[in-house]
Amino acid sequence: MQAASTWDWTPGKKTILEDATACSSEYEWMQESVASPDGESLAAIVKLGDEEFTMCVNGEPWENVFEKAWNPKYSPDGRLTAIVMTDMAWTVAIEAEAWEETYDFVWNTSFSENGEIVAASIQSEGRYGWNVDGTPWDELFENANNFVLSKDGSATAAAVQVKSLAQADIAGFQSGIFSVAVGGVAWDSIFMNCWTPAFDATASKVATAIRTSLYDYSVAVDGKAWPASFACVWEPAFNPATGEVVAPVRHQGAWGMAQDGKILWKPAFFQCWRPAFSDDGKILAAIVAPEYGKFTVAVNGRPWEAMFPVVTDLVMSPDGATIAAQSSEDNVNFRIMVNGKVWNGTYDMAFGPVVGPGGNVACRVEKAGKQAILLNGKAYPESFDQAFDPIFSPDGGKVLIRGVAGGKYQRIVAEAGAFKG
Amino acid sequence: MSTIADRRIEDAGLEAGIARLTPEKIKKTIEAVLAGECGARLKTYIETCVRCGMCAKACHYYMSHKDPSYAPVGKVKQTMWEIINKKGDVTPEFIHQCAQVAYTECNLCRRCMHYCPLGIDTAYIMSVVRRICHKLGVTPQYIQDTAHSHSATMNQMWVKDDEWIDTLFWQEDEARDEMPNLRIPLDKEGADFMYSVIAPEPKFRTQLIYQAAYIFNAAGLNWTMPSFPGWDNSNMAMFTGDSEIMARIERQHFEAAQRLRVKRIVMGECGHAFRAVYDMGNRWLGWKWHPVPVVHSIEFFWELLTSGKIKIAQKYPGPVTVHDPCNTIRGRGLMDKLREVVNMICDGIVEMHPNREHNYCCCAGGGVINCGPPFKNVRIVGNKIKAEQLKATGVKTCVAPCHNCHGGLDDIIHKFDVGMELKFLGDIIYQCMEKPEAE
Amino acid sequence: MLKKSLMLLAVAAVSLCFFGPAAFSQEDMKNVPNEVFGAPRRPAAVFPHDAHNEKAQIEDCAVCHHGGKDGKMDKEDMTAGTACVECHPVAGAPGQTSLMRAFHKQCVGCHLERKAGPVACGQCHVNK
Amino acid sequence: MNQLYDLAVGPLTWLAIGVFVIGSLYRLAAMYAMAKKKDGPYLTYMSWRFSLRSIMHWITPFGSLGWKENPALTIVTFIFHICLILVPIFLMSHIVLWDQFKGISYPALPDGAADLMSVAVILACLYFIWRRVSDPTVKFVTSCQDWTVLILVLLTFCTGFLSYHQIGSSLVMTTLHILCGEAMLIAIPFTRLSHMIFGLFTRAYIGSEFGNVRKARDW
Repeated sequence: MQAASTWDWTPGKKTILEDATACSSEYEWMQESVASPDGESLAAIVKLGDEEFTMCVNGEPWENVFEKAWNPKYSPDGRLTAIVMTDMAWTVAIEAEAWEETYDFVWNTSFSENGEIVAASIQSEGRYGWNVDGTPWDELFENANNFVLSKDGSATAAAVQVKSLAQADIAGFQSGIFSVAVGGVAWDSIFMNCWTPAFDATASKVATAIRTSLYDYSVAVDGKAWPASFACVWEPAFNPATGEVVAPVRHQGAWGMAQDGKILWKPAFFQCWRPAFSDDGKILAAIVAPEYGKFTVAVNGRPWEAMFPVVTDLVMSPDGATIAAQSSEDNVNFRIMVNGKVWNGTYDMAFGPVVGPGGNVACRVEKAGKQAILLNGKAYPESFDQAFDPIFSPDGGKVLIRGVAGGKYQRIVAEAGAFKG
Repeated sequence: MSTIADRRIEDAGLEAGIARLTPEKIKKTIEAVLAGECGARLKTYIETCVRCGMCAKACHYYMSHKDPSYAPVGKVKQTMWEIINKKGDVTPEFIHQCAQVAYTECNLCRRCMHYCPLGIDTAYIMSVVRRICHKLGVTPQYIQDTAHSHSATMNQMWVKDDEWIDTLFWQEDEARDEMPNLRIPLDKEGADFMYSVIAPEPKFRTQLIYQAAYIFNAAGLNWTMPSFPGWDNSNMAMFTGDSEIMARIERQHFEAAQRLRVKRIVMGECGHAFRAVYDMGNRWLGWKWHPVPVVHSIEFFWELLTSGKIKIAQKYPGPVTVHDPCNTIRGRGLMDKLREVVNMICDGIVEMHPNREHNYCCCAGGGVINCGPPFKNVRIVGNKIKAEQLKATGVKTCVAPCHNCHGGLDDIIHKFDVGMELKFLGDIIYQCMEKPEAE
Repeated sequence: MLKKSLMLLAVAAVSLCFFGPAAFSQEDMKNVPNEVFGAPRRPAAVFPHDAHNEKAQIEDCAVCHHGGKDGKMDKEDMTAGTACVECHPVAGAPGQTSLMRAFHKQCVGCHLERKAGPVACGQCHVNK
Repeated sequence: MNQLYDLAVGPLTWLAIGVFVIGSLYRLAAMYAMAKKKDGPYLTYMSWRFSLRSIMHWITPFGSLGWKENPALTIVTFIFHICLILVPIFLMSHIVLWDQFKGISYPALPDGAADLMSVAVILACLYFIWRRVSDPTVKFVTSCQDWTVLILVLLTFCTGFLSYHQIGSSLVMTTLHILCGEAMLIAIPFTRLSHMIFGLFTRAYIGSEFGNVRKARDW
């Protein structure tokens, strides 16, 4: 989430809504609420009547009403979107304005990092593709999934089915029917499977995990497969500095990391996935399991000492100096790990650490049904029935806390010193 | 006495598969699987089996045919022993036989483990045979197609991303006629549980989604379903021997739950899906236990009924019998809870014998029913013993909390004129519960 | 080996002159006496004393009727006339060889060594 | 013959025991190493409680479904294995040899009992042979090795029985008996008889999987 300096960063608490469930129109029900990035608004889908759905923002419903609405999301620049249906046709509504183009189905609303570009997956007459800011791909496909939007929003890609397949035609499938389409144009090369395409830093190249036969896995970059194949691969990632591509690979029963088809981290792990780079490409981290049932984070191939049954939500600061993740045991006893050190508290749930400028780490956690915000291991004294993920101020010195407590929706700007718990 | 060679069945997948094989490829592949993926378990199982034949009576195929080549040990003899004795020097035709035995004549139900004094896991040995067949590209056409679907769409039935969501909206609409404020909450972060189903539910058995949604709404539960891939908990790749795709599906399923920050995963009434999620996928992925607790519908309904969140208005009439699905009974020990649930919702149980962990398999599981029409007759005739078991109860209703079991039992009920109706727990609960809107 | 045997023979020959009479006093012996075992579980071992010794060319009593001290056998010490059980109690104790073991070692041991004479159980403990 | 007896009762005995003990230990160690290397994840589910629970049920006659459904085989199997293990260890003639050669002595089975038990083993072997010939399921899976080990046990006990009863040449019969017994010992680590070494572990593993993971009985 990109915080803007224009937001109100005056430390202190502001009650935005005395009643978070209030709406000036009478409604049958209100659904789960979403908070705007700047914390000034709280929105939720409300059902006003038969086939009458809309968004209610800070107690005021949109003027437009739709037959259906779902997937409310704020863009990073604070625009409220929802996927809506009118006359059986679907589209995306942004701040109450629906795109003119409608489709047989729309889902997967996505945003560029700065929020300026809004894109969504569409299906029109059984053909699939991306729609960016209301404009669909020129060519749609028989099927498309694994949709991905570049960080800057300038490019879209998806795994697409480029050949038709008769029912139960296993030979046809094995000869390859999938490819990757970038901006609606499919690669010439066809594979059995394409998964998890990813853009490079300049949004000009795409790498994807592929399966070329029932047992041969590899990575294709701009349609060209690595010469080497592996027993299995997971999601590839581009080195933002050099453009090299890495992907976790399985070789002789163990997982390691390959770069451009050659082994980078010796396959010695029970698991290795979610590779992440620092901006300078010098630090590569991934979630790994050095032993069976014991997970941690490996940085440039070296695992942290602290190991837990489950590790998820790996995040890294752009400079690579701060790497955080969360761990759990049987989906409880959640802990936050930062650079290999484990914070003291354990929680019933953690919602993924957030790394801020300057290497501070914040996280929303839940204990006994109450949610709280942690900064560098210490909790903000107030807890919420429902909170939203913390957002750092541009200088990293303050944390924006958003949450509903006692029915009130509050917006709190907290300085580091305020986290005492 | 016959052997597998005497009952060869033509299948497009198997024929095309063996047509591609050469002796060199077979030997190389077998050696790679045995050396690379098998260890002390397979070695001790093969070596210490004393060939006593006690396991014969465990297998419904054997009990139905009384033919030694259907006994668990007979199946091992016709496949794995031969493979090991000949060090992989076997013919393509032999691989066809291996595939037919392992995919279509063994349900991996594990009943034979209650018969082997040495604790030899025949289901595991058959899984290794399947793994070899998969690695050789010799798999029955229809189950391979579902494995392809899994790989391409992360669900078993080629359901596209939007079709899933659309189906949920449709069922939500349908159910709102009955319960106007009913919701199927999509992507609700932090819900108490994520409900996952198998792809045949949105494809063919949408009423099950309807019923589940109705029950959860009536009970006032905090639940969700993912709008993105990971919603399907079934896993046919596990049964073709494609461990890599098996694991990819399970990763997607667990990560869906993790992404939604739910406390638990509640699974619909499916057995093999439960096995994949509870016992298999997590291991291949390196998680010793499942990263998010996994609860089968049997147990979940038990919780709802015992906590009073749902109440039964009137019990389902007439005594019923209970079928124990292998993957939730032998695989998870839910036999007591299953009976408690059935007793709470039905007018008593007439037990089949044997029952509980010792119950005969439905003969559909383990991917056998998914191998499709070519093998259907063998599968049905091979479970005469189950039909007799059903008949002997004398009741008109059988509760079977598993999709595959429904498929398998339905077939034998028709073939052998058992005259019995099959019910999911959800069917009966939905039918018999106190309905808030009805008042 | 040969040297040792010659030595033994020489010793035996000399001894015979002194102790000969005592040795011949067991001419009626057909079995190893086993009464001392109380309720023996096998028939008494067949042992025609004189015929055996003649066949085996044993002339020195001490070859079998040895003496000993502190658990060490002494082949110089002739003990004919002393009941075996006096030194080899039925129930062996630390430092003492039990009677049964003494008999078995004495007989079978020698037979094995000389590669002659009965060695298997049933060859001596012949059922009636 | 004396020399053969000498060989059998001396060096060959030590060889047999050595091969049996060292061979068994080696096979156990090698199997464990292999399990750790290749079945590592599965070892982590092992549990003493569920291992013992499973073993207890299966060493109890009729304590499991398999035993219950095969009553004749169960009775014969239990008698066979109990006698097969007890007789060689507690037979007086064997203890006497331990006593004679090593000064090791411990209480022996009464002769009558031991004799009866040996007869039981022989009859059990005959039953097994009959089963292998007449039961189509068993016949279908029986191979040369099954016959070899079965005949080996039968011969050992037959010659033992004959020696005890002094039928035939005592020396010949006893020598044969010892040689058969030694062959059996040597065979244990390298044939199906290795179920004696591994059986408890395979049982314990599946008991652990069922008890620890699947929360269900495995008997």
